[in-house]
This record gives sequence, C-alpha cells and structure tokens, in this order.
Amino acid sequence: MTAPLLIFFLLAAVAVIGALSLILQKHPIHSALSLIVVMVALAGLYLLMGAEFVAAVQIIVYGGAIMVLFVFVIMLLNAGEEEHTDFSKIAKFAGLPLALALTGLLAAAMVRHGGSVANATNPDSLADTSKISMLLFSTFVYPFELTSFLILVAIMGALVLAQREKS
Amino acid sequence: MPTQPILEYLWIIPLLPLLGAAINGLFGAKWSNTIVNTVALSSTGLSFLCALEAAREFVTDYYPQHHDAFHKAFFDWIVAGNFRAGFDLQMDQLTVVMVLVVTGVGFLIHIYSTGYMAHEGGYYRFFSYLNLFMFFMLILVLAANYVVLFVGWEGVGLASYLLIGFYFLRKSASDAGKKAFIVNRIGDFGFMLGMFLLFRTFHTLDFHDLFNQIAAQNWKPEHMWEFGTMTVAGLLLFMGACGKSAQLPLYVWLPDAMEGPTPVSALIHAATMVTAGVYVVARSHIFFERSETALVVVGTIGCATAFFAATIGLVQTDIKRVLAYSTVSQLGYMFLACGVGAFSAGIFHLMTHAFFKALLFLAAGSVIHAMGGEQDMRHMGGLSKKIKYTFATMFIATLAIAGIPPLAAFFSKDSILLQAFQREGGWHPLYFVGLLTALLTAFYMFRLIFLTFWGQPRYDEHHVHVHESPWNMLGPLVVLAVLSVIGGWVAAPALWGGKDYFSEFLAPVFGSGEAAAAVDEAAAHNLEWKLAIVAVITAVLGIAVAYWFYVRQPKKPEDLAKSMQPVYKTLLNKYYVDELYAAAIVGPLVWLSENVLWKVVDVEAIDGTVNGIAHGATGIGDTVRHAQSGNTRSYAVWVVIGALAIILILFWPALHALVAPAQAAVTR
Amino acid sequence: MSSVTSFLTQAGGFWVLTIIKIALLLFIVLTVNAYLTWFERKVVALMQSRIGPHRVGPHGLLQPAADGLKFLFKEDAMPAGVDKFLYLLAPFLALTLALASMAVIPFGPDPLPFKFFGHQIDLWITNPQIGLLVLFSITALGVYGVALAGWASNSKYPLLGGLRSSAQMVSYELSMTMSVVGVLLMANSFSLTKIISDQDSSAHGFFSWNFIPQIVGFFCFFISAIAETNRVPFDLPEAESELVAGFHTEYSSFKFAMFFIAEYTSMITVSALCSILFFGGWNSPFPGGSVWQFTHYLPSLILIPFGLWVIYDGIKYETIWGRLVLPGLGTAIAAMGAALIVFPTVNEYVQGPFWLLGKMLFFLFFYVWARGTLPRFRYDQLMNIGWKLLLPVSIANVVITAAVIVFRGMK
Amino acid sequence: MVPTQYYLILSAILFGLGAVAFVFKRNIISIFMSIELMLNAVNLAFVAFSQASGKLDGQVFVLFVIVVAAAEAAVGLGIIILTARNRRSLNVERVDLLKL
Repeated sequence: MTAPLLIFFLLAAVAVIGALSLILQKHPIHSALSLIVVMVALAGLYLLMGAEFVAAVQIIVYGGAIMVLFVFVIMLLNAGEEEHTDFSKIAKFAGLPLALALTGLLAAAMVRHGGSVANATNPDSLADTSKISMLLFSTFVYPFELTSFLILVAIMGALVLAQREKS
Repeated sequence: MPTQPILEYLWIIPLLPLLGAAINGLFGAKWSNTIVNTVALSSTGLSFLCALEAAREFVTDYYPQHHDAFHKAFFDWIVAGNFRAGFDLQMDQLTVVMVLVVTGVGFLIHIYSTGYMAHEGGYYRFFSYLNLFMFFMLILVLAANYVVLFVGWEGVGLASYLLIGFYFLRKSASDAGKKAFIVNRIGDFGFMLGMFLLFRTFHTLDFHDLFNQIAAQNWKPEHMWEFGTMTVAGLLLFMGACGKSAQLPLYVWLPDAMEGPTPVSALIHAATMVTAGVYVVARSHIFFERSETALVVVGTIGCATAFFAATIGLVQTDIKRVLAYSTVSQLGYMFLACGVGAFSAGIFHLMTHAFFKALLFLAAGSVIHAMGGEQDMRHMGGLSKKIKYTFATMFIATLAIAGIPPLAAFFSKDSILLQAFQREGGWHPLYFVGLLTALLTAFYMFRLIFLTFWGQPRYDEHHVHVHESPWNMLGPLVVLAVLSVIGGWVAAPALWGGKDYFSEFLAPVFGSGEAAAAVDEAAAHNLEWKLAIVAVITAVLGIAVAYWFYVRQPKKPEDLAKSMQPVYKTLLNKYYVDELYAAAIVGPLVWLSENVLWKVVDVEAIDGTVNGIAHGATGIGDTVRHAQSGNTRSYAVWVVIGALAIILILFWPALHALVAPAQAAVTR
Repeated sequence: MSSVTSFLTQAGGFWVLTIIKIALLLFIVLTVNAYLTWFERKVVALMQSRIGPHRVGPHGLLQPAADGLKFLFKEDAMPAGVDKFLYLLAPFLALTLALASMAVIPFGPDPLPFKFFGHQIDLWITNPQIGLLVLFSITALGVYGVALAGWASNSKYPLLGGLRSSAQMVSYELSMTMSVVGVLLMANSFSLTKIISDQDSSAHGFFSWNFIPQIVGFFCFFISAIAETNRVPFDLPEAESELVAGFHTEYSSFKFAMFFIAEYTSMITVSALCSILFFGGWNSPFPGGSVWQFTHYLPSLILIPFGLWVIYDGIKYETIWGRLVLPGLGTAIAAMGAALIVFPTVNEYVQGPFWLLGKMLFFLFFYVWARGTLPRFRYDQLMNIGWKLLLPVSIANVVITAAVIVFRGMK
Repeated sequence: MVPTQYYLILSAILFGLGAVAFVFKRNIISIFMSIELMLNAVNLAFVAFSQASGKLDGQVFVLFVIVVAAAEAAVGLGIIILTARNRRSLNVERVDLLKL
C-alpha cells in the first residue's frame, strides 16, 4: 500500500466520519464543524490529486467564508438542539431507507461504470493555476461573467432579506 | 461622387416624403400650420426635384450607355432558402413617367391642400398621411421586384384608407374607408396568388430576371400558351389591379371614397393610386402579350367598366361622384388600351388623365369651397361669373376629357381607339363601345359644367355667399390646366406623319408589344385621320346634346327621367350593385360566421376544448394537491425518489435501453 | 507529480529533517513570542514615559519566563454549562493554525552549505507552489478559533466578541486578499520565493520592490492584516472597555495563553508577509556590485556597537546580577558581530535572513507603535472602513495594475 | 497513484450521506448544510474526473459550483434568518404554511 493510497484512505475515513457526525450531531454548530472537517478532508484529497488551486479555494471560500457564515448565523439565532419531530410520515418511514438506497445505487453505479474512466495522462498539468485561469477567461468566459452577475443578484437579495422592514 | 448622384441614391426620392410624414406625424400636433406646410411641401417638393434630376440622369446619361433599366439593390430584406427579396429599386422609362406624374401632381396637390384644408381640424395629420401616401406610391413605382412593389401596393391602400376615413367622426366616412380597404383585400388576394405562382414557376420575383427568363423562352404568336402559366399569372395580377383601379366587379369602393377630402380624391382616387393597377398591368405586359385570353379579359373588363361607369355618371347629382364615376370610366379606358396591347397608349392616357382629372377634382373642390361645402349640383348654377378662374380651368379640363383637340386627352384617347381599331381579330366591338363611352363622357362632363356654371343660381344667395378661392389653390389649377392643354402634344406629330414621341420613349419597356399593331404607314396614317375626325364628331355631339338638355330646355331631363322611370332609377342606384353584393356575398358571410363559426366552431369546439382541459387540470389538481403537505421533509423524500428513478434509468441497462430512443430524439 | 505526492514519495531522512526543522521553528517562534511581549511592554512603557518591566531579571529580561510559569501554574477554571468539546477545541485551533502558517514562510534564499543525510537544508519547512494561498486558507480558518471560543463559553460578552470577530475577519479577509492580487499579477505566481526573487534588488536596490508600484495595495493589505489579527486599532473582539476581554473572557491560565500566543504568532506572520510581498523579502535595499559591497557588513556594524553598549550599560547596572549577566550578553553579541567579519562566507550567508528579520522587526515595532498611540474604532466605523473604503480601493488597485500590465504587455 | 474509481465511490458515499442528512435533519440550517455536503461530493467527483482525463474543465466547474454555493448561502441564510424571526422556530416541520 503506497503512501498516497494510505493518505487517501485516511482522508476518506475522516470525510465519511465527518459526514456521519453531521447527521448524528444534535446541535447545528457541531454539524457545522463536522461539515468543516469534511471540507478540509476534501481539500486534502484535492491536493492529493494535484488540484492545488481548487484545494486552496475550497478552504478559503467554503471553509473561510461560507461555513463562517453558517456559524455566524447559528450564533446569531442562538440555535439550540433540534427538536425531534416526525410530522412527515413519509420521511419517518420511507426517508432513511430510500436515501440509503440512493447511496448504494450511486456507489454501485460508480463501481460499475467509474472503472471505465481512463487514468491521468499527466497529472502535474493539473497543478498549474495559470492554465485554469486561461480556461476560465477563454472557454468559460461567458459563464464566468454570468457568475459575477449571479453574485451581484445574490448580494442584493441578501440585503433585501436581511434588512428589518421599516415601520 | 458618382456620375449619377441621385440615381445612385435612388432611395432618397421615397425617403423624403417618409421623413416628412414622420416629422409631421410625430411633432406636428404642437406646430402651427405654417411649419407643417413647410415640412410637407419641402419634402414633396425636394423629392420632385430629385425625381426630375434622376429622370434626367437616366435618360441622358445612363440609358444611352447601358440600354437597359437602371437597377440597384440597396439591402437584403427577406432571405429565406432560395427566396431573396431585396430592397431593390429600378428606373426605366415607364418608371420615369410614373415618378414624374406622382411627384409632380402630388406636389401641386400638396400646395392646393394648404389652402383647402386651412380651416380643417387635424391639419398635421392630413399632411402626414398625404406624405405617407407619397412615400408608398413612390416605392410602388420604383420597385424592382414584385415584393417591394407589393409593399408599396399595400401601403397606398393603407394611406387611402386613412385618408378616406379622415373625417372619422362621420360614420359614412369611416364605413367608406373600411369598404375601400376590404374590397382592395380581395384584389390583393389575387395579386399575392399571382406572386406565389410566379415564384413557384420562375424562382424569382425580380422584374429583371423574371422578364429575361420569359423573354428567353423564344415565344412565337402561334404557340401562345393558352390557359398556361402566363394566362393564370396575368389574370391573377389583373385581379389585384381590378381591386386597386376600381374595375368591374371591384369598382364599388371608389365612389364611396369621395367621402375623403377633395385633394385626397384628386391625388389618390383620380391621379395616382387608382392608376397603380394600370401600371402593374403595363409593368407585367410580358405575360399579357403571351396570352390572348388574358388580353381579351383585360380588354373586355376595361371596356365594360368604361361604359358601365359612364352610364352611371349620366345621372349622378353629386359633383364629386360624377367625377368619381368618370374616373372609373377613364380607368376602364386605360385597361381597354392594355387589353388591345397598346400599353404605351394606356400609360399615355394615364398621364394625361392624371393631369385633367386632378384638375377637375381640384376645381370641383374649389367650387365646393366656394359654395361652402355644398356638393349637390342641383343647388348650384350660374357660378361662371362669380369664380372665373375656377370656371376657366375646369372648362379647359372638361374640354380635355371630352377629347376636343388639341387638348391632352384627345391624343391619348385617340391613340387608344386607333389601336383598338387596328388590332386584328374581332376587337372592333371594343372600339365601338369605346367610342360610345366617349360620347357619354362628353355628355355627362358638360352636363356637370352646365349645371354648375350656367343658368340661374339655384341656391339661396343670401345664405351662401360665393367667393373665389385663395391663390395657393388657384395656382395649381392653372398649372394643371396648362398641363392638360399641352400634355398631349408629345404625341401630336403622329397625326402629321411624324412619330409618336411618347410611345417611342416607352418603346424600350414595351418593346415588340406594339409591333403587332404596326401596319403599313400610309394606310395607318389616313385611318388615323378618319378615326380622329370621328372621335371629335362624337365628342361635339355629346356636348351639343348636353347643351340642348341643360341649357336650352332645362325641363327636358326631368321629363325624360319620368318617361324612362325604370332606367333612370336603375342608373341612379348604380344598377343596385351594392345591394346585390350585400345580398349575394355579405349576407351569407355574416350568416355563416354567426351561425357556424361563432355558435358552433368557436363556442362548442374551441371553448369546449379549452374549458375541458381546464376542468381536467382542476380535477387532477384536486386529487394531487394532497401531496403538497407543506412539510419540507416530505418534499425532500420526493426529491430523493426522483433521483433514485433517474439513476435507475441511467444505470440499469434494461431500463436504459427502454428510454434510449427518447434520449436520442432529445439529443438530436 | 503534484507537490503533495512528491512529498509523500520522499525518503525517510527528509521526514526526520522536516520534523527537526519544525521543532526548531516552534522553539524559535515561541521564544520570539515571549520576548515580543517584553518588547511590547517596554516600548509602550517608553512611549508613556514609564520604565516598564524591570523587576524580573535585568531590564525585566526574564519577565516572559515568569509569565509563562504563571500561566502554567494558575488554576484552570472552566465555567459551568460550556460546550466542553468546543471550549477546549477553540484555543487549540487558534494556536495550531497560527503556528501552522509559519510553515510556508521562507527565511532565506539559499540552503545551508552542508547537507543532512544527503538532503539539502532549505531555510523553510515547505515551499509550495501556492504558498500564499496556503497562508490565506490558514488565516481563513483562523476565524473559528475566535468564533467558537466566543460561542462555547456560553456567556454574553464572549458571544458578542465571537460574533464581532467573525464578522470582522470575514469582511477584512476580502480586502486583504484583494490587495495582494496586484502583487500576484506582477509576480505571476503564488509561490512566496518566486515573489521575492521577482523583486530582486541586485540591479536597482529597493526601487525594484513591490511597495513602490503597489503602494496602495500595501496600505490596504497592512491595515486589513492588522484587523485580521484583531490588533489595535481593530481589537473590537477583545475590547476591554466594552466586552470585558471579548471572546476569551471565560478563558484562564494556559488556554488564555494559547490565544495570546496565537495572536502574537499571527503578528509575526503578518510582518513576515508584509516584508515578503511588498518589501522584497530577504533582498537588501542596496544594489549589488562592488560599490555597495560595504553594506554587507551592516550586521556587524549593528551588532558590535550594540554589544558594546550592552556591556557599558551592564557595568553600571544597579543589581549585581545584572552587572554579571549583561556584560556577558554584550560580549556574546559583539563576538557574533566580529565573527561575521572574520568568516565572510557566513557573513554572505547571513545577509538574506538579516534583512528579512530586520524588516519583520520594523513591522512588529509598527504594531506596537500603533497600539501605543491609536484609539480603537467604533464598530460601524470598522465595518465602513472595511467595506466602503478598503475593498473598493483594493479592487481599483487590482484593475489598474492589470490594465498597466496588459498595457505594457508584460506577462 | 490512487485509482480514480476510489474517489468516485467516495463522492458517491458522501453524496448519499448528504441525502440522508437531507431527509433526516429537522433544523433548517442543518438541512442547508447537508445540501452543501452534497455539493462538495459532486465537486470531488468533478476534480476526480478532471484528474482522470487530464483536463482542467472539471476544476473550473468546481469553481463555478463554489461560487453558486456562496451566492446560495448568502440568500438562503438571509431567508433562514427571516423565517426564524417570523416563525420563532428553525424546525422545518413547524414551517409548513406553504400548502393548500
């Protein structure tokens, strides 16, 4: 078992455990933390795959901005432990098995079809950030511009939502 | 700087009136009459000058070099598959004549209108419409393919609709407008069918290519394609022409169109628009030359219309209606000319007619103006002293239309009748009917003159005080009078063995068309003299009769009317044609649409289906809505189920095979 | 091969070396931390015309050690009803991240002249392609230490402190990152060493440093960095006058020390970053060439007089203890300077680190200076500066830089 | 090297766990976070494919996903704050007015 494989399994285990604890934790802030753990683990996996830039962005944006926002909101609303209600019958009885079935099916599908994916030709090319930026500004320039627009809209929406209506 | 500046930028000619229309239409409401005048007049005047210059360039520079029509594609308008309709304009001798007539007469009538409409409401609106009409008319005559021509064709229809209904507060006016529009639609239907047929056969609607293609099929009189494409196409186009030019059976709208202001009647319903039909037939002469049938139809209908309208004209009492029917009848003459293959003669008559008929209408307008809006000739009389200039000009015009030499119409009518007579193969009836019509024309025109200007005033003098029109109305009258005197002289030399300069000028367009009529010179020459004399005699006869009836024994007409009651009534009611149409066409249509289309198709079928769908949707909704519990977690489960389904379909081979075709269809 | 995998495939010796390096760096950083507190207290004292610490050891040189002991032996109280896990996690998180950020900072250009089991010894623990991004990601995660601490201690003031700090850090992170982009554009790389070598001063001296074209970027960066480290004048998360001690109100003894150390460590990191990004890192401000050769003796020219002064000062110190120690210390320092003159190779080698450390020291002094002089901002002012001033300015800076670069066609 | 398949399987598992959390949690914020988890799983798959194919498009898409997630978080959390203010509860099962 080579070192990368070892690291992979380590990080994978961390990620899965984090995901599980996201589910099992009663308190949202713990869930948030476990999610952060998952994200950091994923960042590690990206590094392992040589996608350094994406890894960094994953941590900076996901870990450093989005999840901070979550934690912030949790703290702001001072959310307590979530109460265990079961008004939705279908969710109570069918929900869990269905979701598990989904997991199993996805995994199975990946096992069957994922093997067909050819392995990396020259992975070190993935390390190159400038290539990504070139791609971003040449092939994907319109989506890129669109995302800027999306963000603008999101900002406005957030402002409108968050401001207390003046009375 | 191109050598032919205006010719290179031909679009400037129609553009100017459009600009005028736009400016007046958009801002005119706020402006004083003076500014509106300036805009309208300058736009039309400028385009008249441009037209002159363009004509000069074409005749002196371009044609001598190229010996072909000037043709320029300005931009692609419609390009679909192998169909291309470009915004192409062209200029040839025919166009020169038309453009000059349109812009010239149009300009004069604009001037006249500034006086006539001075006290009307919606002044700017009127001039905006008028300029718009000029624009479309110029497009029509300058067009280099049937599509652009059709644009102008419909455009002038629109403008005429707007102007007939100018006094839209009067129900009769708006009705007349609608009538004109609808009747024209019938004609346009034929016109469009004609275009489709042509495109289907020749894969182009461009005059140049189209005519060259046809000319290429070396055509000889003996194998004229009877009932062939030529015939059908020609007749379909002629159907459109009937609509525009108020020929039987579609003439009914023109008399009602007199509801519009008099300048409009002069410009649109006498001088220019109604002649568009003649122009189209002349433009498409190549089909008619290749189809005896089409020619016969055109000739017969023209002839019939001429006579028919003339007879109605005999008894009308409304001064403008008389002129309207005379217009119809004159148009009939032009079609008669086309029918006998004398296209240049037809165009010639078109030109002269434009002069004297415009003059007649304008003078009539001036009379009405003087009478303070009175249009019924029975309440006029003895005006000759009071409004000298109007009288003089109108008298000239009447002489002209009656065909008294050496006035314009004499030459044009003469050449028409001549060629009708010369054409071999049983065309003489047309000649004789034409002659008879000339007689009638002379009669009813002079009836009009006598009723209006001679005798004792039949109106209450204290109430109406007659006054001469201002100079900006009289000016155009004078100019037109001069034109209708000398307008015909270009063809005059023909009488003295010279040659008919007009037809010579148009020869490049109509080419061999007249060749058929070419018989040996000497015989033709003295025949021409004979016919001319005959025509003059008939005209004089008509005048004499009118004089006898309406000046010597003013009682006689009433007696005559009483003695021949049925005939008189029929004529007075225009042969009951309107009633006939109402009964035969309108009524059934109304019944059909009410009882079948509305009560059955619309209510039962369409509404039924729609409501049924709606009810079905409601029913389904009522049952399904319970799934919407408002509980997000249930929704989450539904989402998961959906995802499951998708994965199953994608990755379960059996299922995938099942949806694969659909997928392929989607991706394709 | 990506850098990570290349690490993983290294031989064992490399790992040993790295671990040794880490240990060494930890030791140095912690010591520097300790004496930074001393430095700070002294400087602020001088500014306020006090003497500052001088009881423990001569000139209070042993004060840090005393503080450390105090922290260790104080009672470690944990308030009731705290979220234990998070309460314990928070300080560890803060300290670990703060220290971790030191790992990517390069301290000198060329490796040590000798090898360690055949592995060359660079003056950094790791030098990834995306060094700067790593730094930023670590800073980004740094928020959690504070926020969680505030939340976990289940008490009002800390909660407010945590909220404030998370808001503040998130907002200033933006302008900080933005203000650096200009430098990145010029260096066209994330690697710190590349950025430093990009502003090599051998030709034009300090004119080739980034802070000249990027002066705006520098100020934006430095201000937002101060805010990012919750220092005066942006220390609202721990504003004594408003929130007792802010997010670490409920923390005592060593856990408090951890936050403390974390803060000072991040100060060091920021200073290092400033000098690397904008002030040419280890490049000397003087051009190369024989004319400026003498500048290479600056270390000695500073060390020897300083040492002599320490000796002189020690001889007339009031306590015996001081009269014994200080001269020895002075001699040591002077000897060091002399040694540098004697061994030119070592001297040459020292240049890089010397300049870098000198610049860092300047920025650290600046921190202290600011603390000694500036009043604290109001919260709304803070937010306004962050969002309405720094962010737009830094973005404008980016745009202009990019435009200039494109214009001059340099890649 | 780690076979791409492993990454894919891991991402599948993470996605599934996200789905489980999605149906299992009651707290709006947690549900939101589970969505983020699923997004992350997808990102992992993206990067794995990009590494496998040696093309960078996958990573670019990850960037896009992250941007969208950020926007989504901004708006979503705003909505959550409003809901919490108006309904005085973060339990989705207590926020069920949107029905017939």
